[in-house]
Amino acid sequence: MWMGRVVGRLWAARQAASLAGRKLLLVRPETASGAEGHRLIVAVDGLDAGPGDRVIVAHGSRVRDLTVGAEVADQDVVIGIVDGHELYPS
Amino acid sequence: MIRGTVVGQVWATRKARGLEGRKLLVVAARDAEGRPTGRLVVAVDVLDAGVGEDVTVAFGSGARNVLRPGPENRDLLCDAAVAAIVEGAG
Amino acid sequence: MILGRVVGQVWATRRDARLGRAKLLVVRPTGIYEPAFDEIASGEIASGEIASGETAFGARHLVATDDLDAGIGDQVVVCLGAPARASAGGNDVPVDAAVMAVVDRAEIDLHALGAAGAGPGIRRKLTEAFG
Amino acid sequence: MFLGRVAGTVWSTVKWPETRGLKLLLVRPYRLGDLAPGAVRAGAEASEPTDDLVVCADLLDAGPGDDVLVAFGHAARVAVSEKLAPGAKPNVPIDAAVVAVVDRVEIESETRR
Repeated sequence: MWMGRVVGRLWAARQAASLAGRKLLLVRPETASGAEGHRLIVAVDGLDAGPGDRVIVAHGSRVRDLTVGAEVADQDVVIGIVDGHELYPS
Repeated sequence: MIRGTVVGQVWATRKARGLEGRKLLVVAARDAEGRPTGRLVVAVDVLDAGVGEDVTVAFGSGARNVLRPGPENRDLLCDAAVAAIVEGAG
Repeated sequence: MILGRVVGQVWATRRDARLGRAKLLVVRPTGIYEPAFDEIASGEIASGEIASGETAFGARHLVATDDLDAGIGDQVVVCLGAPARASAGGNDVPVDAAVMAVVDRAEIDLHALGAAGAGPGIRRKLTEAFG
Repeated sequence: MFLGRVAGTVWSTVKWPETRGLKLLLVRPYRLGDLAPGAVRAGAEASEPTDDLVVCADLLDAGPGDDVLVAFGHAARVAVSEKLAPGAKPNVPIDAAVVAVVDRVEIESETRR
């Protein structure tokens, strides 16, 4: 899994049926140094995460089947909304 | 499945169950646009592909099905197999 | 599967019991692996196993169980996912990579690689790896 | 699997039910170059790993600065499902978990034998 910041949401009127109208979020992975990566991942959300939230995203067909359902095409799934995190001094 | 070019072969006497007598080819993988990614994939070959030939490589259960179709092929300890030798590509 | 060279070993007494006394080898994948495995991850088996590891596999190494007695310096072929678990003892063994072959000889035809469009950097790196 | 260093921890209450109660660590993967050849690494003298942070479930109680071995996918779900009926598929929606706390890593020098 990885931790990321929700920086946006995708509305797609015409989206593949297999996204089943699920909410799609744009998530930017966080790094140890806090450097802003430019990678944005589209993750499907079933926990009602919103912009600005920190979330945990897991990947894979099994993760998708166990959460948002096997019919959903996106295999990056928000599996938790972060309350807090701590980075130990290295 | 990925596309790639056969660039070499691997010989090994000490091998896992299910790989005895199997030919192992080294394939230089290509990305969607057909450009080599520099990544090398070792794949079991039963089609007798030769060095320089363009092939497709199947992974996971797809690879096992290339070697022996059907659900009872979990004993084939490999995760990549040459699935086709590509004549031409559009 | 992944071609690589055994560069080290890991000792860990505090481990998931189902690992048993499996030998753990550090393997450096041959060829360029940045980010590693993403098109291997396109396969269904590896999508869960490795795709999410993309962030991690900038680490340019992987750790695999070994029951073929590969030694440090050996070239090996590593398999991912279900076959790795089967070779390490069963589907409930929490491993995702295992040594599937200890390589006697590996030949890469650098001409074919060049014809396949691999640049000089890739060819040089592979000459090193197969030197 | 890959080698990484425990760099932090994450807590989350809004999550999928099967992941409740799971301890989550932030792990920074080692880049092979960081595992300097010939170096025998116990937890303390680890050098700088990559800038990536991988969130991993942990049942082995790895602590700050520990070196850990992390497995992905099905292996991770098995690792957090201690009591698993044979052949049963674990139903925890995670994809990475600590499978060992490392005592020592020995990396041979890169010179060809």
